[in-house]
Amino acid sequence: MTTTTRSSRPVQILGWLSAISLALTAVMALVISPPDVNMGDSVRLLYLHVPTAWLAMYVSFGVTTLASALYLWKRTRSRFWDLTAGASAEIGVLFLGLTLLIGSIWGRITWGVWWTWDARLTTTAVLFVLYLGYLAVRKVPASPEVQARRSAIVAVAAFLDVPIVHQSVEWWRTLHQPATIGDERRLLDPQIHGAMAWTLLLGVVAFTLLYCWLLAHRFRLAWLEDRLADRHLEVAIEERRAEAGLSEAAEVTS
Amino acid sequence: MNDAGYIFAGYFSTFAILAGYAAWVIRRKRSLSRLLRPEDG
Amino acid sequence: MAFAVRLRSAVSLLGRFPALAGVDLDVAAGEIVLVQGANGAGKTTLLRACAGLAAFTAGEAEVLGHDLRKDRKAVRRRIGLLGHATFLYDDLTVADNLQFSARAAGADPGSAADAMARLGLDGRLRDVAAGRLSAGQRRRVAVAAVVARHPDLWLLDEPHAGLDAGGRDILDHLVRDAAAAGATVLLASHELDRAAALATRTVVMAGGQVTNGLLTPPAAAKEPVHVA
Amino acid sequence: MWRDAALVAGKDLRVEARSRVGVNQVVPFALLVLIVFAFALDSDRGTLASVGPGLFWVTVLFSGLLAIQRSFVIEADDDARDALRLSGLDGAGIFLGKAGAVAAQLAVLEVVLALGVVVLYNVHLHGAVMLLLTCLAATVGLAAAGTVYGIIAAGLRVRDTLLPLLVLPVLAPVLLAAARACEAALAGTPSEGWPWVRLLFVFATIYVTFGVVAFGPLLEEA
Repeated sequence: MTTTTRSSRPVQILGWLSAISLALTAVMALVISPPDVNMGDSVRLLYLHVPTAWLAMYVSFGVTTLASALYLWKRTRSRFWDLTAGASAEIGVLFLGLTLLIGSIWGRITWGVWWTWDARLTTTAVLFVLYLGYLAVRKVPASPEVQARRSAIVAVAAFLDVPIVHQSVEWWRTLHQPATIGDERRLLDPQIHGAMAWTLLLGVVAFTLLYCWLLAHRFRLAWLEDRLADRHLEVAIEERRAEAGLSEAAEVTS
Repeated sequence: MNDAGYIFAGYFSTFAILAGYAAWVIRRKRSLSRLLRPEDG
Repeated sequence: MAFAVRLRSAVSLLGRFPALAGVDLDVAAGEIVLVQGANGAGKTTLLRACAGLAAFTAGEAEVLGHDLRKDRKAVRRRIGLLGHATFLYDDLTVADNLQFSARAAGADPGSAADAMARLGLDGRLRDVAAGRLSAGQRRRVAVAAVVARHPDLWLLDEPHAGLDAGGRDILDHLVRDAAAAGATVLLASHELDRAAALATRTVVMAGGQVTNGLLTPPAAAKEPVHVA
Repeated sequence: MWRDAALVAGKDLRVEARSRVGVNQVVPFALLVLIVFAFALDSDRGTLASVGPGLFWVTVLFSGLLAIQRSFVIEADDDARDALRLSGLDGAGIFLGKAGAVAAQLAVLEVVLALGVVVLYNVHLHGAVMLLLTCLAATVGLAAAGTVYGIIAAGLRVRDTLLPLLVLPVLAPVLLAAARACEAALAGTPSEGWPWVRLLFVFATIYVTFGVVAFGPLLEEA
C-alpha cells in the first residue's frame, strides 16, 4: 500500500454511492413513502433505526468477532485482522449509538417516553456498553502484539455474552410485561405498503455502503497510526544503539 | 406531517454525527499521510 | 557447547521504548556472568526478559534450550529471579511464602525448610508475616525464595543491595555452590569488587546492547540486526 | 492444572484469612449496603421484601467486584502479573485457583447477606433447592467472568475504572437471572425459575471454559 493522500478509486466510488443512496433514502423516507396506518409519521424514523441497528449488531460486531477470531488463530494471525476488528467495532458503536438515539426519539413519539425497558432496547443498551468496554481496552497503551491479543480475547468474550444477554432480556420482558405493540418487526412483513418496503430496503443498502466506506477509511487510519508507531520504534532503536557508540555496527534493516 | 420536529431532529442529528465522524477520520488520515510520506514514496 | 542463554540481535520493548536494542549474548551452562553497565543500560530488562517477564519482539532468544519468542512458559519453573521487587506476600509468614515458591516451581517440600536453614531464617522469623520484616530481612527471604526453587538459571538483579555483610557472604556461597552443581548465574550488580570476585566472566552493557557478550569469534556477530 | 489450582486457591484463601480484609471490610460493606437501600427505598417492609432478591444480588455483584480487585491486588508486586508469571504455575491452574478462592469468599458473603435480608427485610425463605442452585451457578459464573477480566485489568494504571466497565455489562445477565430465579423461588413458583437457573449454569460453564483457555495467554502478555 502506498500512502497517498487520496483514497483509491473503488473507495471513492463507494463513497459517492453511499452518499447518493443515503440522500435517496432520506427523500424516500421523508417525502415519498406514506405514513404508517398505526404508527403514523413516526415510521419514518425506522428507516434509519432498522438499518443502523442491523449494521451495528450483525455486520459490525460480526466482522469484529470474525476478525478477532482470525487474529487469535495462529495460522491467520496478522495485524490486518486486529486493525479491522478495531475499526469495525468503532463504527459499530457509532451506529449502535445512533440506533439508540433514533429509537429513543421514536419511543418518545410512540410511547410518550424516551426510554422503556423493552427487551430489544435493553439488549441494545447492554451491547453498547459491552463494546464501549472493548474500545476502552483497545486504548490502553501496550506493545502492538499485546494490545492486539488482549483486544481479540475481549472481543471473543463479549461475543460469547451476546446470546446470553439476549436470552435473559427476552425472558425478562416476556415474563413480566406484555410484548410492545407497534413493533417495528411488522415493517419486514411482506404485506406492508410497497413504498415502505422499498424505502427500508434502500436504507439497508445505503447504510451498508456507508459502513463499507467508513470501514475502509477507518482501517486505513489505523494502519497509518500503526506505521507511524513502527517508524518511531525504528528511530528509537537506532537512537538507543547510538548510546553505546555502536551505531555503525547497527545495520538496521527496515 | 405529525411530530415533524422529532423526525427532522432525528434525521438531522444522525446525518450530522455520521458526517462529523467521517470528517474526523479523513482529516486525521490526511495529516498522518503527510507525516509518513517523506520516506514512503 | 551447551548454552544456558543464547541471544542474537534480541530486541525487547518497555512499552514503546526499546530497552534492549539488539543484544548478542552467550552464556554457557555453569558460568557465573556479571553484567556491568551504567543505569539505564538495559541490565534489568535483560534479566527480566530472560525470565520471560518482558517479551523479546525481534531477534533470537533461547534460554535453557527453549525459544523464548515462542514459549515463555516452558522455562519459568527452572528459573529463579531476584529482582528489585521481592515477590513476597505480605500477609503470609516467611515459611508459607517459601513453601508456596518451592511448590510452584515443583521443588520438593523439604527445599523450603532447607532454604530457610541456609539463610538463617529458621528461628524466630519463621512464623513472622513478610509484611512485618525489615527491608534487609525481606531481601533475605527473597533470596531464600529463589534458593527454594532449585533453579537451573539464576537471574540476580542487584542481589547484594540491602543485604547485611552476613547475608552477602551467604549469597555468594550459595551462588558458587549452585554453579558448581551445574546451574548458570546471570548477575547485575553495582558492587563491582564483590561481584567480579564471584563471577567467572564479565560482560558490559550500554545502550540496550552487550558489547562483549559472545563466546564464539565475531563471525557470527556479523549478522545484520533485524528490527520490527 | 488441578494441583496448581489448589495451590493458588489455598494461597489466596490463606492470605484472606490472615489479612481479614474480607471479614473486616467487605462483609460490613455489604451489610451497610443493605441498610442504605432500606433508607433509600422507604423502610416500608412490603417494598423491601419484594425487591429483596434484586438488592441481594446487586450487593453481591458489587462486593464481587471488590473481591476480584483484591484477588489481584494481593499478588506480591506492583504488577500482579509478574509474581504470577514468575511462579511458573499453569495459566489454567491459576485461573481456577483464583476464581475458586473468589467464589468461596462470595459464598460466605452470600450466607451473611441472606441472613441480613431475612432479618432486615423480613423475607421468608422458600424453595431452598432452587435458591442453593441459583447461588452456586451465579457465584461460579460471577467469579469466573470476573477473574478473566481481572487479569486483563491487573497491572494497568486504569484498572480500578476499567474493571467495572468491562465486567458489569458481561455480568448483567447473571444479575438479571439470579434475581429472577430467587424471586420465583421465594414466591413459590419454581416453574418460572428453572429457565433462569439453567441460564446461570450455561453462563458459568461458558466462562469457566473460556477462562481455562484464555487465562494463560492473557497472563503471558507483557
